Amino acid sequence: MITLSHYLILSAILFCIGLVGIYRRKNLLMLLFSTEILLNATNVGFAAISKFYGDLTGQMFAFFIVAVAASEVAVGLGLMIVWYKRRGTLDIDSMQSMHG
Amino acid sequence: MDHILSVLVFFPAVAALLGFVVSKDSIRAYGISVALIEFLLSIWLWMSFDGGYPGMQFVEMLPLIPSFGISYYLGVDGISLFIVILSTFITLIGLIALSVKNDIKNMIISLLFLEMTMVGVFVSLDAIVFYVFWELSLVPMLYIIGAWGGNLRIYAAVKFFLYTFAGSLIMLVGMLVMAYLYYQATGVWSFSITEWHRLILPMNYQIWLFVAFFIGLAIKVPMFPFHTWLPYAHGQAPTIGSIILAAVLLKMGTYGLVRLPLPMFPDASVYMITPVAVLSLIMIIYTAMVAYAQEDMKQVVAYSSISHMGVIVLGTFAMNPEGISGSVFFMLSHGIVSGALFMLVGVIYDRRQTKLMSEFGGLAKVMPRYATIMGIMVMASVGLPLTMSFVGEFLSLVGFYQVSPVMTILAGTSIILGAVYMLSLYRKSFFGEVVHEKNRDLEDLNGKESMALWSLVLVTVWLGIYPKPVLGPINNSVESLVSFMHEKSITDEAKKVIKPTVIEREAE
Amino acid sequence: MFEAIAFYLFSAVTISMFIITVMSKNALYSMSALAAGMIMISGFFFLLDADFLGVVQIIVYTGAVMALYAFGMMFFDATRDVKENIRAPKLVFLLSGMTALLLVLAFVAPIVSDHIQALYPVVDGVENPQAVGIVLFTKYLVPFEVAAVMLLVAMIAGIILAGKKMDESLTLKIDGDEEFQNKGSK
Amino acid sequence: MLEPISVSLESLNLGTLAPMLVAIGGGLGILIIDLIKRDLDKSLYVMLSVLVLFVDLGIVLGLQAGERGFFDIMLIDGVAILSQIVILAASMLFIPLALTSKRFHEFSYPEFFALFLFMVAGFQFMVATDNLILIFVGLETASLALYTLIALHNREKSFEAAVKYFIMGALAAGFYVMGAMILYALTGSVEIYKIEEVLIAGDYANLTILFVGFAFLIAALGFKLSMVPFHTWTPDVYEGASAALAGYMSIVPKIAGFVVAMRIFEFMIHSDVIWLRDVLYVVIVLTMTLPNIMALVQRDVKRMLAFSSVSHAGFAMAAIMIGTTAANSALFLYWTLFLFTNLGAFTMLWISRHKESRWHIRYDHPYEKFSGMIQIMPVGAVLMALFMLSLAGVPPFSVFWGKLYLMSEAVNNDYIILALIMAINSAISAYYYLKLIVYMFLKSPEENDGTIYMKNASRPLQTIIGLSVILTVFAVLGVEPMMDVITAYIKVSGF
Amino acid sequence: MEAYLYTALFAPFVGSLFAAMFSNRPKNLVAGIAASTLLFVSWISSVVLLLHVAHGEVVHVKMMDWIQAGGLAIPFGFVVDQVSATMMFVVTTVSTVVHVYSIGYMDHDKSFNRFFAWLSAFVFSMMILVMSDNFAGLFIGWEGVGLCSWALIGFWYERDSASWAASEAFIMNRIADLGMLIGIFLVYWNFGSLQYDVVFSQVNGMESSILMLVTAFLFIGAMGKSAQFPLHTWLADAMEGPTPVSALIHAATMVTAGVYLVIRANPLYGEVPEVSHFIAGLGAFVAIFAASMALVNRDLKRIIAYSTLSQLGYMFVAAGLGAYWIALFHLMTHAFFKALLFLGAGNVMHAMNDELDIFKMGGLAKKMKWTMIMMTLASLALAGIYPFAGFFSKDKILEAAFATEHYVLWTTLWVTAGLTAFYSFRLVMLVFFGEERYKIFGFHPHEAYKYMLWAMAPLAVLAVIAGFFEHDFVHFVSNMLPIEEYHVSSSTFWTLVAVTLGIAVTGIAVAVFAYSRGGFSKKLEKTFIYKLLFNQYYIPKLYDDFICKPYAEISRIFWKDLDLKVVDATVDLIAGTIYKLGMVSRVVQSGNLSNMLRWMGVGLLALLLAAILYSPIR
Repeated sequence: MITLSHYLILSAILFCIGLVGIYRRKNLLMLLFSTEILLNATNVGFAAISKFYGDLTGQMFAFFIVAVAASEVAVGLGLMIVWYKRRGTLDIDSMQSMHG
Repeated sequence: MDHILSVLVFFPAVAALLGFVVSKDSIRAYGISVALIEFLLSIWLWMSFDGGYPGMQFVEMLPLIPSFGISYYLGVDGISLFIVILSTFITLIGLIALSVKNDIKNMIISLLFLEMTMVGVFVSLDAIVFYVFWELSLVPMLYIIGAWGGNLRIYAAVKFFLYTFAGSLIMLVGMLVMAYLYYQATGVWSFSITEWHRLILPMNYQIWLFVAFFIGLAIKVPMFPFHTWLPYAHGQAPTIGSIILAAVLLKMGTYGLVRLPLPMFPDASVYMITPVAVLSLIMIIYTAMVAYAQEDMKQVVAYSSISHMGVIVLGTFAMNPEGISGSVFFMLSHGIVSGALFMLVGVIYDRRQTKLMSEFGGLAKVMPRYATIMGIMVMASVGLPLTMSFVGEFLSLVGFYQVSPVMTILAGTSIILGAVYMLSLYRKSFFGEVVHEKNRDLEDLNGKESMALWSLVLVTVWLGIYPKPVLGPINNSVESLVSFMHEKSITDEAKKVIKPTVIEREAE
Repeated sequence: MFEAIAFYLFSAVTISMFIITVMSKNALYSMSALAAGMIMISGFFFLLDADFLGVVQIIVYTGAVMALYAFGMMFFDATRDVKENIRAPKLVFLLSGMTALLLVLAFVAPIVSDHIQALYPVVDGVENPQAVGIVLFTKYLVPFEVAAVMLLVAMIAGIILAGKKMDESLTLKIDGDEEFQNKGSK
Repeated sequence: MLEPISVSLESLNLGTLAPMLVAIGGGLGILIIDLIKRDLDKSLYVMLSVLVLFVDLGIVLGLQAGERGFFDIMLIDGVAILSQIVILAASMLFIPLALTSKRFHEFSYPEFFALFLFMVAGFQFMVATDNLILIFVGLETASLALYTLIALHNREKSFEAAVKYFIMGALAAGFYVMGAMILYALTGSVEIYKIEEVLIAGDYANLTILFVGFAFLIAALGFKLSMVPFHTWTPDVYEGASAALAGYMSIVPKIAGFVVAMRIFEFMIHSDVIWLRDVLYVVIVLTMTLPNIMALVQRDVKRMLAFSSVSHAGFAMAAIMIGTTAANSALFLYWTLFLFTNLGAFTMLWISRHKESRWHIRYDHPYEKFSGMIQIMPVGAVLMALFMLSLAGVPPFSVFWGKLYLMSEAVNNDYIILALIMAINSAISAYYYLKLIVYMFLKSPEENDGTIYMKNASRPLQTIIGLSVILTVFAVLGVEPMMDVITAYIKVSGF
Repeated sequence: MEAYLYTALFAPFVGSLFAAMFSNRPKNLVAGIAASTLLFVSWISSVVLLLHVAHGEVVHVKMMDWIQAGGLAIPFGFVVDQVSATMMFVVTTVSTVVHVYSIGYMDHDKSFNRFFAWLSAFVFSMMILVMSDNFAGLFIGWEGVGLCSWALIGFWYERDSASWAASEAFIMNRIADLGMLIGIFLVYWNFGSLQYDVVFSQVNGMESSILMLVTAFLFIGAMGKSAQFPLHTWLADAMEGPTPVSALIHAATMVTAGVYLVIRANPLYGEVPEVSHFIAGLGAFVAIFAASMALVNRDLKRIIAYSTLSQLGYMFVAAGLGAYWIALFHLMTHAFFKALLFLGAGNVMHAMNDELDIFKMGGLAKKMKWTMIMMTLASLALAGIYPFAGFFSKDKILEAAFATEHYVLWTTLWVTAGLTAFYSFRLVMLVFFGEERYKIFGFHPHEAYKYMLWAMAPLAVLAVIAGFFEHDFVHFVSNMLPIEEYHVSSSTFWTLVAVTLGIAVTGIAVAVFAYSRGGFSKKLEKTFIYKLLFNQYYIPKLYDDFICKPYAEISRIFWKDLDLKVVDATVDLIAGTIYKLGMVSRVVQSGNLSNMLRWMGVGLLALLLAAILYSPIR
């Protein structure tokens, strides 16, 4: 029997995969991918809770998360394009002019 | 007349603001006139002061933040009156003898601001207003030390600022706790010091609060382990800065002791007498010895200043009218005398650009008038009778003798050690043959210096011979303070130690 | 039973897809894996009776987001392998592994609560999109509109950031500087 | 079967939505004007924005506290009104900073102002609701706009700042939704009052999961409020952004964050679960201390101010941890007073902004730049010194009163150690503020032309500075009335 | 009478101020004359007062309040009773003489005016000291004379030794003054007042332990001013000052202030025999101790200084034995002949161009007949030869010692009497008689100005005749001081006189005999005792090595090592550590986005750990 806990654990695992990506990757695009994973991981959780509690709010939240994710992609890609135009790379090691 | 204190506080500030438009050539005259008017105002204050009434006079009260109990609350009693006059007087004298050449406009404007803060500290009766002026006084002083000082001036100035600032923040926490306890006891917020005085606290609260207040004040005094900013500040400050620092700013600390922790926490004060006295003793003896080792005239005076402040603190903690009156009076005399000494060192520094004693010798021959005044002031610093210092030192020690004879004897070594370093200073610089060629044709005191210095000498001697006009009002207020503390104290020990006057004075 | 099989199957695929996404050196692989993962997630949504959400997921991610990424990647020339200098990879796994462990630990315990009540209950016999629509356009109308604004913001942001005007910076151009202008005209 | 839904307009309580609608409408209006006629001057847009914000503010002031609207998703309580007032006032004070004498890239876009207004609307949504979804959406709207605004400054550092902020923001968003998900899982609701009810009814069962959820929320809000160790973006972003925007960022997003934090944390703090209080205590102490220490070694004034604003945020956060009505009032007072001073300080930096790297290859405002300023531009030096002293907490300037109230609240609620830590931190912080004063007053000038410090100083900017000087210096007169208003509002909202 | 009192008191002050006005100007004879005249006025007033109080009346005035704080009320009050009148008479007499003498002595000095300013100021201080009606007033004068003594010892401040001696004198006195101050504090807290009359009236009810402390501490003060062991070294060094100063301050007046204090406070000392005995013992010790150092010294003025010290010892013996009037009497006679001796020495120095080594003199009698006569007179008085003044007073002291059965004291004093006679005449012989050694060194001695000699004349007369006023004196002071009749049989009395006179005459004879034939053999100079005596028992060296140098060294260590390297360094270390922490914690701000994200991860993990591990429920 699949309980809520199963879904929550799945959600947690997916989330942590996203975290691995966030912590590990140096490419901006990859970081953006990882943030998508983070958001989607919670979406699963929300949908599951929604189902198990019979409440639609979770689906609403998931819906808005999808919207936010999409917006982030747009802005993120915009920023990346600007950066890429300037520097020709998306590696975050190239952006260390500010430190200390 | 009702607002004379406000006028006294804000007149210099307003004058300083207006000073921005005064032309550079006349700013000096402007500064002196302002300081003179301010001084005359303070004299007027004295004249209209009722010396027989021990409580607060010329009280002004204007709620600033009523819901939090903060109000613009001013007033003077015998204790603060004369320190106010000291501040205005020293500012005036300092301005007359001012020898700074560059950026004189900024200097005078900052001095006038400084005057506002000094007067403000001494007349404010609201803890927050007190704190405001207390902190504000750091700013112009920072500028004066930092902008016109010696090579290490920035280090010295920042050290001075941060040290005092850190201490006073701890005091601020103490104030907030005090206000809260007051609130708990009465249900009303108040930062009025006179209200706080009436609050009776349990012993453990008293001790912690005492410590909080004491740290803030002790750094300003400066008490022994916290004193190291002072030699730097003095060593680097321009003459005028040292004069005001020694004469007035340090007094904020000791004045604060009399005004805040003592009446607020009489039991804790009694409880803490021994540690405080030990610190004071260390301060007296140790700094006197350090003073003896100095090579720089100004440092000698600076350390001597610390040493004397030790006696003042000791007198404050005598917990009897003799000691406290004495220490308040000693504050005044120390203000005048150390101010004069710093001015004197400044005179020679202006001429030779050095303060090292080894650079001098035989100055008595070259600059006899200078040597005379220096001699008088050295002797005053040493605490010779018929100078102001003696009255203060004598009373402080008399007072503390009642608390602890042994410690008084140790503290009394200040009169010996003081003589040791002061005479050695005088001997090294003024006696002997003129060794350095440069010293051979030094100019003796000029008019403005003479005027400034002689007026200090005059005050020193006048109040040494006839201290009554000043000591009387001080004593009245102090006596009522001590009997108040006696009444208020809760422990038996405090009741025993705090001794209001018992001996009936002859009917006059 | 079907649910269990589906769950584990989808879980396995999703997890592996996402692992590929975060581990792959090739951006294209990553993107494809991400898209696959997204679709798998929509599978969960269907599994969880959130049909509308599932559809939205597919449309938005595989339709819009992936298209955007694809465009972006064309721009970035992402066919080459991504060269990354990954420092302290152990730390990465330690951090995420610990986080995962703690989260799993926390979630293993079933949530016990008697006080949970569905505010917007799933009504029997109402299709999911319909129910969602009702809630979305009553209770969540404001967030919905705000999301619209957000998308507008994102659109504007995307347009002006990627637009041509950003190529020449007024911020860096020194006004009134003759020399600079001369240089510019040459 | 579904019944038809009938909703009366009354029950929607549209007034609760009006302020945001004004801002959004204003933003759209600006976009439309731009469509109709290109190349209109930025001053038009600035003034339009100010007007829109003014109308917005007027509506906010007209709101009654304690209302809900739109299916109870909008929550107009005292805190919401109060924070909207701060947000709008700050926005109105900061947006005229676009009227520089020099031309900067971002102001050539009408979209800049539209985004600005959308961002304000986003913040307003964030504070005017207790629904985690709307908070999230509002937050993202504002954040996305803010990232763009930073990047629009259009130089490499700005992009870098924007990207860093963006990626970290995305991670924080992930934290936020995770936290929200856990709360939802625990309570079946995403409305804070409901969450509170359920938790209290269940007597805080499932404590560990609850804490995990709060851990995520603390992390997410910690990012927004720049709590250590989620603060690392702050200095870089402030450095990369224009001084005007940096100043804005030091105030507005944070007040919005504080309100959210207040809404989410307050019920836990008032409960007898001490975990949150302890964790926040540690975070707050770290946030006050660590950036303070790092600020000591900075070489750039703007970067120093960034660290200092992190530390100030720690101070303010303490109020939330203390959690009494008075403490929360103190937070608003503190932040308002901080606004006055920070406005002045950042504006001073802004008017002295040069396009070329005159003093330092990296920094716009290295300390050396201000060396000997008293000699060549005395008024500027004095004003800057005033702002620095105020930030350091020297009385009677504005921030002092905020600190006074905050420390007093700490003391009143038996957080004496916290009060002492605050005091010590104030003392430490004095060093770096003082450093600027030292440079300005005590060092000899490197330049001898005073006008270099006011290259950007157009009349409106000077007015702004004048205003902030007056507000900073005479703050004491305003404390009582402000406190009256704030306390009244806070009391109404029950915090 | 008040007018006389104020005249006596303030005339010197006016003189001082008058001279001080010219202090930075070239020599102005008027300054000297005016100061002398005013002193003369003061003298007349003193004499009038003396005669007035001889009738048993006491003049007591309160000029004004000085310090009033708490229970402490100190006025400027002055009292002229028999004791103070005697002192005033002595002080004004000697000072008038010295003033007039100084006009000649300081003739060529360019700081002539300054000299008179200080000298008159000294007299003023001394008058305050003796006339004050309370301990605080006494202390004013006490410190005032200290100050003037400092200024006058260091009068020739170009000379390093002079300025050093001045400082030494001042500091030594300050050490004693601390004791005095403590004594005053004790008096105040136990008697509630500092007025003599109030204090003395309460003596009976006091615990003896308190009285003991009071008297002991006051005596410490007296020890300093009167240069008693171990605070005696400054007196010999004080001879760096001009000779009139030595005559006035360091022989006749200031150094006797300690004796005066004990006499003045006799109601207190009378109650505590322990302290009194100590005083007597110390006095006797100092008498022989100082006399022994005088035996071998080669310095004209130092010899006289040691003899002063020795005589002060005598006075303290008398005072300690309760024979206060004898102490006062000896004080008076000693003032006359010792001042005379010093002034004579001044003449000699003048003649010898300030040469002080008596072995470079000799045979001066021919050139300086009158000086020789006066110095011989003074020496005879000092040696205690009948009928000179010293005989009467000194003999009384020995008698008192014997009568009170303090035989050890008596023996000591008796031996000292012999030593005194010896070194006095050793000096006279070496200076005025024998070989004219000065010629080798190229000196051209000459007699002093006439009026200087005339000025000395009154002292010479007094030195001769003062002793005959003994009975009048006893009668005079009987109101104030306890007069104890010593009951010794007349045979014993005469035996004592004979024995005393005998040893004095023997001493003189030995000196005259030995030095008329060229002195003792040089071998003696090699002996340990000679060296010990010549180096003043190594005490100055001891002080230097074990007090001055360590003090300077410790001071330096305190400053350089403790203050700078510990106290201040700690403060800086705290500041530095915080700053360094800042440097270290910059690592967090590496600027690398990946690191920043990881920091967020760390934060999250920490929070999660806190959530899972640290969840104390409620």
